[in-house]
Amino acid sequence: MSDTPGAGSDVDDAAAGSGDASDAPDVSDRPPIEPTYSGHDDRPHLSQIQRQQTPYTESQVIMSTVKVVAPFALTFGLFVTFHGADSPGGGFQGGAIAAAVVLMIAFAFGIDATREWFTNVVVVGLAVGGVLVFGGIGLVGLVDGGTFLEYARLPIPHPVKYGMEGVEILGIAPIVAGVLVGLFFLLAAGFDDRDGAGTETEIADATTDDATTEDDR
Amino acid sequence: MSIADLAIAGGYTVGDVLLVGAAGFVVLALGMLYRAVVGPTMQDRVLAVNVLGTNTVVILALLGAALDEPTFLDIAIVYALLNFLMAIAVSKFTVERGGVL
Amino acid sequence: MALGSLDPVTTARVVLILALLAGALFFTFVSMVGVIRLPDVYARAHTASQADTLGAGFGLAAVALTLGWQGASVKTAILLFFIFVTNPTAAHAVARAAFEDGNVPWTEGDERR
Amino acid sequence: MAPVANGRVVVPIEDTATLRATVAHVAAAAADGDVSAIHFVYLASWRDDDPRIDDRRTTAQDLLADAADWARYDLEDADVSENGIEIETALIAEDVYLFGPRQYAERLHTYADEHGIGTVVLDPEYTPVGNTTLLQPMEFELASTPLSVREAPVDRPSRRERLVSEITGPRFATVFGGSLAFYLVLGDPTYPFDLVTGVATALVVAISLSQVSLDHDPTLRESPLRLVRGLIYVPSLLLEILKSNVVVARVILSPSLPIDPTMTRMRVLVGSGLPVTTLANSITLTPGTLTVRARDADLYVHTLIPWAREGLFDGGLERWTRFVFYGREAARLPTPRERDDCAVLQGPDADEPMPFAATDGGPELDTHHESDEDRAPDTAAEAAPTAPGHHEDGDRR
Repeated sequence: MSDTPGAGSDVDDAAAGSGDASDAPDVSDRPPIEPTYSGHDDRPHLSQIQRQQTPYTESQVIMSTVKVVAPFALTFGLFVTFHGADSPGGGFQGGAIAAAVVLMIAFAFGIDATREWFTNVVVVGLAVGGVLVFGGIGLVGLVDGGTFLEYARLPIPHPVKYGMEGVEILGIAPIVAGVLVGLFFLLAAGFDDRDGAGTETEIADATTDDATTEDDR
Repeated sequence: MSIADLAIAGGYTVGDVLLVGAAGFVVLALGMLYRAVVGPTMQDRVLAVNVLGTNTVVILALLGAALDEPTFLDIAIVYALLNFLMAIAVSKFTVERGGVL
Repeated sequence: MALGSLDPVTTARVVLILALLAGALFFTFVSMVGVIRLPDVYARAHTASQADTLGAGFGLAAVALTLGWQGASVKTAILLFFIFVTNPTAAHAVARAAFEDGNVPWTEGDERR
Repeated sequence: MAPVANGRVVVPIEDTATLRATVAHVAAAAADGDVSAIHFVYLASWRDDDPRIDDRRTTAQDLLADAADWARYDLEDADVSENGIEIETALIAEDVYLFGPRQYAERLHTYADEHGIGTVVLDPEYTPVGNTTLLQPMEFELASTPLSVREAPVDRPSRRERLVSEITGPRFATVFGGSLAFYLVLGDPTYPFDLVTGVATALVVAISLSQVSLDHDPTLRESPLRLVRGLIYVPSLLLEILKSNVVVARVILSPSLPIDPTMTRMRVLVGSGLPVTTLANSITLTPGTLTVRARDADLYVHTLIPWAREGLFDGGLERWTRFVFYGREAARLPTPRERDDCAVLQGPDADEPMPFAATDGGPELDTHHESDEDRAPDTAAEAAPTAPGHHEDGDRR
């Protein structure tokens, strides 16, 4: 959900705490702070204010674990991408693992923070770039008088091996990663058929458009 | 010769023993499936499926060692990654039914 | 070729593999019994995060010992590390979700099972 | 900038790309006569009894001095006599570990009260402890204080520049090195193809994740030490796990199932982020105890049997965690029981009530979702005026 208040915070906190102000006893178990006034008696101190509601905040434990795991998982995803020939793997699988890393970060940090980090430009760029590379490599053979994706006509040493690797690594993997993340963002944006909900769904709409563009291709 | 092909008793190899161990894990997984089906809460099911996933990882690793297929371990790593992803994703989804994604 | 005719190092290795496998099966069995028997999701999460992690640890150690000193056993070690890092976090995530759902932990004398 | 309430502002600062522009903005407001006092504060994310934090303290004080100097320059450039405008700096919150937005907001508010300040000006890039997700919840928490909050209308650098500014130096090198090492462990270090693709992979990983994965710049002295102490910790943790697993296995397999599950609370003395995660996961891995929640410095731990509860309150794991992250001299501390930092939350000898935040209709789970739906519109209405820029997470299904 793009309209989560405080989605993605530092600390595991009162999550179900969207209780009414009248029954918000969770205020009392906060660590007390010593009120030190210097002539501001007209203003209540923070500790005396009944909190209206508490935003859902992410679990610090999950966030830190994901922080540790994510680089290794992404490295593994790229390893799988690069080693399609001699082990189970390849562009599709590697791209899916890389996308899973983004999803993991999204679940740990909240969707808003993830979107700020992994912007729509990157999502679309991955998918479009992958398609362009795929098409480009494929068209070389066609231009040279052969058939589409005829690796043997590529002007590089070991054209069949490196041509196929290039399509796998630079073509299929980014397409899969980009489309998976785009679809996830699209699902996370949800659907809102209420009237006048536009302000809340601006980000959601923006991504919906982007993701739709990808899907149309 | 890998140690998995080593005969230890009655013509059975270490690999055979590992296969039997993997079968044992499958039987135990069936027991856990009970909790995944019965619940009663969503979290119970997530937990049971998470335990099942860990079991699956071990089964994959045992099969990889017994059948001398080291590539099974790559699959096991991916499975472990997805298992973790599943647990945090579904458990978060159960809070306010995905309203806090 | 019987076990007794092998060199002592290999014998010790085979015995260790069998012991680790037995330990893995035992702790996974404990985990299964716990998941079925214990009264509520918090108590079940204990066995899920602990007995099962230890069972998986033993199982993967047996696999690493079987594979010996090669690239694949490095992957087993990575898998082992990964499971030891992520399993408690997954159990925490599930328990936290239950807590946020307002699920009160079962205590002694509580009828709800 | 809109005129501030009483012309006295507090600016929490941190080393960001937009700090200079934020200072310039505040100084310009001061030159216009809208602001009469500027207080730059640095909220310490460490505790002053951690060993070897002198470097970080010095860095913070240098940054504070820089900010004050910048403000003075800007005032001089604007030909305003600085005498009329009070510029102060302070390094605060060294006596506690700050865990989250609420504690940051509380500390800021306490400081503001002490100095008669009514307005907070936030640097839009302000992300204390390097956490990318803290600013919005912090604005939310501040909105519930009487302080008025302004975000400096600073032109943010474009996304690309921000990334580059954040991933320079040690963090990049650490993630790059770690990723490359992991890749070569997976592959074959003697195979040229693996070396080339490994470097490419490490570049991708470092560019995309170095600012996600690391909160602080690793230092050459402290980080390897932590790694070594962590390696010392692992075998002892494994032994502990094995020992208590046997105890718990006996309990689970015994026909009478002699369990006594209880929720407990323990206030821990470790820093936020990785230290508290290490501790929470160690507690969870040790059979009989399960971390249900890490809320600020409080860990809510579910214990299965009294034996495990006693072990928890003896604080062995907390000591180990302090040893790993802060060194041997920091490990010596009283047990949670001696500090009176633990409580039992259930059962006949409960010390405190359960901290269920949602107490609507008591702890009946099954009604929870319905009550959520009922409540959502009200809270949305309440939230709107107090939390600008934030929306209720009401059900949208």
